[in-house]
Amino acid sequence: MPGLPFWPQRASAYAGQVDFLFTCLLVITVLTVGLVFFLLFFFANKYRHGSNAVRHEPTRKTWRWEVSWTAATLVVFVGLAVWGASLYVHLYNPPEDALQIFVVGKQWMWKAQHPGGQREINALHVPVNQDVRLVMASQDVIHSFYIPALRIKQDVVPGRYETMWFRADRVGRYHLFCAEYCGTDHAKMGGWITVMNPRDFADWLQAQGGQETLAAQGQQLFHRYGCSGCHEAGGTVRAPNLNGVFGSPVPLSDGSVVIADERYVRDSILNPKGQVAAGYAPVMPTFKGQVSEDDLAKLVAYIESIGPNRSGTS
Amino acid sequence: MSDRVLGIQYSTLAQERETVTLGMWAFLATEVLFFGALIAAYLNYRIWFGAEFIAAASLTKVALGTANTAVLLTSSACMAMAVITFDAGSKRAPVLWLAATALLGLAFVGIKGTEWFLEYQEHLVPALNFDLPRYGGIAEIFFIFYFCATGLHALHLLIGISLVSWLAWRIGTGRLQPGGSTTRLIGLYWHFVDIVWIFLFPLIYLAGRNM
Amino acid sequence: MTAGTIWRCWLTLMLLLAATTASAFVPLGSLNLPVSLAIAVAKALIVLIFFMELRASRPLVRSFAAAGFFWLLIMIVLTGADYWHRNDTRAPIDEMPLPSR
Amino acid sequence: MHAPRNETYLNATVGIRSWLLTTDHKRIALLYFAGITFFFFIGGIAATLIRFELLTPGPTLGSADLYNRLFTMHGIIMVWFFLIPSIPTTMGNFILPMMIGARDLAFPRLNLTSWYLYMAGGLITLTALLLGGVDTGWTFYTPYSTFYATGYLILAVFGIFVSGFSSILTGLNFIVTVHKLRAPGMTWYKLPVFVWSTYATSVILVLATPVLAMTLLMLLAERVLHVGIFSPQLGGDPILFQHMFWFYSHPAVYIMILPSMGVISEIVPVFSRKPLFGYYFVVWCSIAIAVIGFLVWGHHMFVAGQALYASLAFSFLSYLVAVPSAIKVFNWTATMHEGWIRFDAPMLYAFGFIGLFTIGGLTGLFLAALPIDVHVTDTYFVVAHFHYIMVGGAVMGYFAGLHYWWPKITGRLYPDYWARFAAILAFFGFNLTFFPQFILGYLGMPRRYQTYPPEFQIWHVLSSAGASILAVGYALPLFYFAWSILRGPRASANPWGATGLEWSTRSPPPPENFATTPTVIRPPYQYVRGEPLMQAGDV
Repeated sequence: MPGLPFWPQRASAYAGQVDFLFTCLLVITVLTVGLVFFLLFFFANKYRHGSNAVRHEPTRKTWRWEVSWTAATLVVFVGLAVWGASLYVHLYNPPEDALQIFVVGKQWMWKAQHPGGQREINALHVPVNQDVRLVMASQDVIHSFYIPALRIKQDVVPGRYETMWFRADRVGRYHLFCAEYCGTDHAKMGGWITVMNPRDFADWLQAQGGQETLAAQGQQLFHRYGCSGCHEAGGTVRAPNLNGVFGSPVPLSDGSVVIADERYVRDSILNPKGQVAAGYAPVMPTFKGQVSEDDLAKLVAYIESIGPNRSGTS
Repeated sequence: MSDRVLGIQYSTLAQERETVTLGMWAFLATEVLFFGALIAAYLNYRIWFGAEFIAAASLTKVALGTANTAVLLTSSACMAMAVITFDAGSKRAPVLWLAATALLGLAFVGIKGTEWFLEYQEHLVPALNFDLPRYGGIAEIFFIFYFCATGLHALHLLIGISLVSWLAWRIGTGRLQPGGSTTRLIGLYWHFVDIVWIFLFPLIYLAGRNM
Repeated sequence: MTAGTIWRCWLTLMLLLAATTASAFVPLGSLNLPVSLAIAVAKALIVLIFFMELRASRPLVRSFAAAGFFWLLIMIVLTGADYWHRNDTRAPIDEMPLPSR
Repeated sequence: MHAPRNETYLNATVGIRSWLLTTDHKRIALLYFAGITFFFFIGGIAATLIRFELLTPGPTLGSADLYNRLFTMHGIIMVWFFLIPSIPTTMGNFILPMMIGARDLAFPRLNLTSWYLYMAGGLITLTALLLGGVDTGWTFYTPYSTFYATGYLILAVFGIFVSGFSSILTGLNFIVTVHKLRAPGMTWYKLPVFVWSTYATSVILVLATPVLAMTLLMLLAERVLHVGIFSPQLGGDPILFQHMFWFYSHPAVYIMILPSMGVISEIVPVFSRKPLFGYYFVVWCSIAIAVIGFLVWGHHMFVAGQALYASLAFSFLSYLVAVPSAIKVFNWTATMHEGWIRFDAPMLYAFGFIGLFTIGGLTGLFLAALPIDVHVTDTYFVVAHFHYIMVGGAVMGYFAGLHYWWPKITGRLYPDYWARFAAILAFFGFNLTFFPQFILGYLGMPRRYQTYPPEFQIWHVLSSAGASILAVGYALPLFYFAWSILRGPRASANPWGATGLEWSTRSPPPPENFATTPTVIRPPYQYVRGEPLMQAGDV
C-alpha cells in the first residue's frame, strides 16, 4: 500500500454500501464540527472582552432556536438510524444456496472446513463473486471473526452456532483478525482471506488433497454411529426412512409440522425426544456427548445430500 | 432522637425526619435494583431455558416455601403494629410487637435452614455436591439462582432481626423516645425484605407445580 | 395506619398467598408465571401502600419508591427484547474441553 | 456561631485525626482530591507504557501477557477510580452544598464512609493489579474471565465491588441534599446547572451501581464456585453477563460526562458575562440524558449475537440519547453570542471541552449506525470515540472545574499564563494522540492488540507522539498548582465575577460555609451589560 493508508481495501459490494453510509456520516460530522468551531472562534473574536461590538439585551425567548435545532437533529438522526438498520437487516438473511464453510474458533487459531472436506488453519480461500456462508462455533471463549475488507464481523459465542455471509467481488488477499479479546495470543489469532477466481479455487480445492466430500464422510459416520441400523430399510426398529426428508415438512407426534432443516436434524440427533416424528415411538437414544462438533456437521451434510435432489453444494 | 442535638446541616426537626426518610427510600431503591438484577437474570433464563428450568424448580419444597411466606407476612404486620404502638406513646406494646417480629424472623430463617439442609441431602447444592444428571447444567443454574437469592435474602433478614432486637432493647430501656424516625426506618427496611421474598416465592417455588 | 387496617391487610395477604399457591397447581400452561407474578405485585403493593405508609407520604417519597421498581422494569423489558426474540441453534457444548483450573 | 475573621475550614481544626475523621464536606472533598490524583497518575503511567509498546508492530516492552495486563489496569483504574468518582466526589462534595446554600451534605458521616469505601476498594484493586494484575480487559467478558483467565481477578473484582458502594452512598447523599437542604428562596429553577447535572449523575449512580454490584457478585460466584451462570460449558449464557454488565456500564459513561457538562455550563456564562442560553433546555437535557442513558446499552452488543429485534431497538434508542447532548453543545455556543468573552484558563479548557466533546459525540453516531458498528466495533475507532468523550470531555471538564474553583478551594490564585499554556498543550497533544486512532479504527485495526500489521505503524507512532505531549499537558498543572498553594497571591471571594452562592462567601470558606444562611433572590448567571448580579443579593 504505497503512501499513507487512509482508506481500507474494499472487497465486496456490501462494503461499498457501508463506505457510502460512513462517508455521509463523515460529511455531517465535518459540517457540524466545522459549524461549532467556526462559531466558537467567530464569537470568541468578535465578542471578546475588550471589543466594542454591538450587544443587545439577552433574548428571553429562546424557543425558536431550541425547537429548530432539536427538530433538525431528530430528523437527521432518525434518517440515519433507518438507513443503517436497512443495511444491517441485509446481513441477517443469507441466500439459500451459498457455499457453506464451517469455521471453528479455538484459543488462538481459526479452523475452517470446506464442504469438500478441505481444512485450513488461520486462513480461508473463497471463490470470487459467489455467496459464502460461514457457520461458526467456538470451542472455548468468545472470539470474533473479523474481515475489515468486507466490513463484517461476528462474535462467535461458545455454545451456539453463529452465521455470517458475504459475497466477495474482488480477487486478492485480505486481513483476517480476531476482534473479541480472547487471551494471551489474541493478537496472533488472525491470518488471510484469499479471494480467488473460480478456476483457481477449484484447483486449490483439488490441491488440498481429495478427501472425500463432507457428505461422504457423513455417510461413513451414519453407519459407524449405528443410525443406519434403524433408519435404513430392513432396520430392526421402526424408524423414519431419511431419504428425501431434508427440506420437506415433517408432521410431528404432537400434531405440529416442522421443516426438516439443519436445525431440526441437529436437534433430533442431540435431543431426539424433543420433536418426535408422527407415528413413531420416542425410542431414539440421545447422541449428546458422543457426536462431536465436526462429525455432527458431516452427518447433517450427508442427510442433506440424500434429501430431494438439491443443487449440488457438496 | 429528639434529645440528640440536631445536625448542623438541619434547621428543623421536621426537615431532619423528612430527609432521613427520603434517604431510606433512596437506599431501598438501590436494594430493589440489587435484588432486581438477580431476578431479571432468573427471568431471562426462565424464558430462554423454559422446560429444564421449570423441571428443576419442581424439586423445591413448596409447602415449606408457603409456610415461610406466611411467617414473613405476619412478621411484617407485627412490625407495622410496633411502629403505630410506639408512636402512640406506649412502652410495653412496641417491645412485645418487636419481639414477635424478631421471633417470626428467626422462625423464617429456621425453616429456610431446614430446607437448605434437606436440599443438601438430596445433592442439590451447586459447587458442593450437585449431581442431577437428568437435567444437565441448566438445573444447576436454577439452583445457583435459588441459593444466591435465598442466601442474600436470609442475610438481609438477619441484619433486619439484629436491627429489630437493638430497637426493642433501646425502647425497653427508655433510651428511645417517640418522635424520632428510627422505628419507622427500621420498619421500612423490614417491609422491604418482606417484599423481596414476596417476589422470590412465586419465581422459585411455584414454577412447574402442574407438570 | 390503625391496627384495624394492619390486620385487614394481613388477612388479604394471607388470602392472596393461598390464591397464588393454589393457582400454581392449576395447569394454566404459559399463564402460570404471569398469574403468580400479578398476585405477587398485588401483595407487594399492599405492603408498600399500607405497611410502609406510602398512602400517607408525600408525592416525592412515592416517586422514590416507584423509581427503583420502574428501573428494574426497564432492565427486564429490554433484556427481554433480546431473549424473547433470540432463536439460535445450540451447538454441542460437550465437545469443549474445560480447562482443569 | 460566627467564624472569627480569619478562620477557614483548613485551619479550623488541625492534626491528622481532624482530617481522617472529618465530616466537613469540604475536607472530604480534599481527601478525594488526593485519592483521585493518585489513581489518575497510576492509570496515566499504564497508558504511557501502552503507547510506548505500540510504537512498533512487534512486541516492544515485553510479552503479550504484560500488554494485556497493562491495558486492563489502565481500563480498571481510569474507569472506576478516576473518571466515575472524579467530579462528583471532589467538586460535587465541595461546591454543591455551597451552591445551594447548605452548611453540609444531608448525611456527613455517610459521606466519610464513602471516602473510606473508595480508598479501600482502590487499594484492594491496586494490590491485585500490582501483585500480578488481571488480563481480561476492564469488561471481564465471560467465559474467558471466569474459566480461562489467570491472574488476580477475584481480588480486583472485589475491590471494584467495594468501591461501587462508595458511588451509591455519594449519589444518595447528593440526591437527598438537593431535595431537602436548599437555602430559603432556592427553588429548583434557581439552582445552578452544576447542581442539576450532579443531581442527574447521582440518579444514575444510585440506580445503576447496584446492578454492577450484583453482576460482579455473580462473576465471583462463577469463578470461585466453578458454577455455570455465564459459561456455556456448564449451561449458562455469556450474553447475559454482557447485558447485565453494560446495563451499568453505559449509564456509567454518562456518570463520567454529565458532571463535566455541568462544569462547562457554569464556566461559559461566567467568562462570557452573559446568562446561559436556554437554561431550561440545558437542565432538562441533563435529566433526559440520565434517563434515556439507561435504555441504550445494547449498542455495545450489536455483533455479540444479540437478537436482530433487540439490535434494531437499541440502535434507534442510541440515536435518541444523542439528541440532548447535541442541544447542550448548541446552547453553550449560543451563550457566547453577544457576550464579553475573556480567555482565562477555565474558559480555554471549556473551549477545548466543547470542541472535543462535539467530535466525540458525533463519532458516537457512527457507532450507533448498525452496519458501521459491525465494521468498527472492537477496533481503534471505538477506542478513539470513548477517549474523545472521556479524555477530551470528562478530563478536560475536570481540569476546567479545577482551575475555575481553585481560588475558592485554596484561597490562592495560580499563574494564569502557565495554566493557559497547559490547556492549549493538552488540547493539541490530545488531538495528535487520538485522531489518528479514528483512521486506524476504520482501517480495521482491532483494539487490545500488542502486535499489529506493519502498515498501521505510521498512525501508532503519531498517536504515541501525541501521548507524550498530552502527558506534559497533564503534568504541568501539578507544578503551578503546587506553586500556587505555597506562594500564590491571595484570592478574593469572587475572583472571576461569578454570581453563584459559593462566590458570596469567603475563599477559602469558613467551616459552616456561610456566616448566615443566604436567602436566594435571583436565578443563576444574571448579568446586566456584563456586570454580575449575585444570586444572594448584594452580600
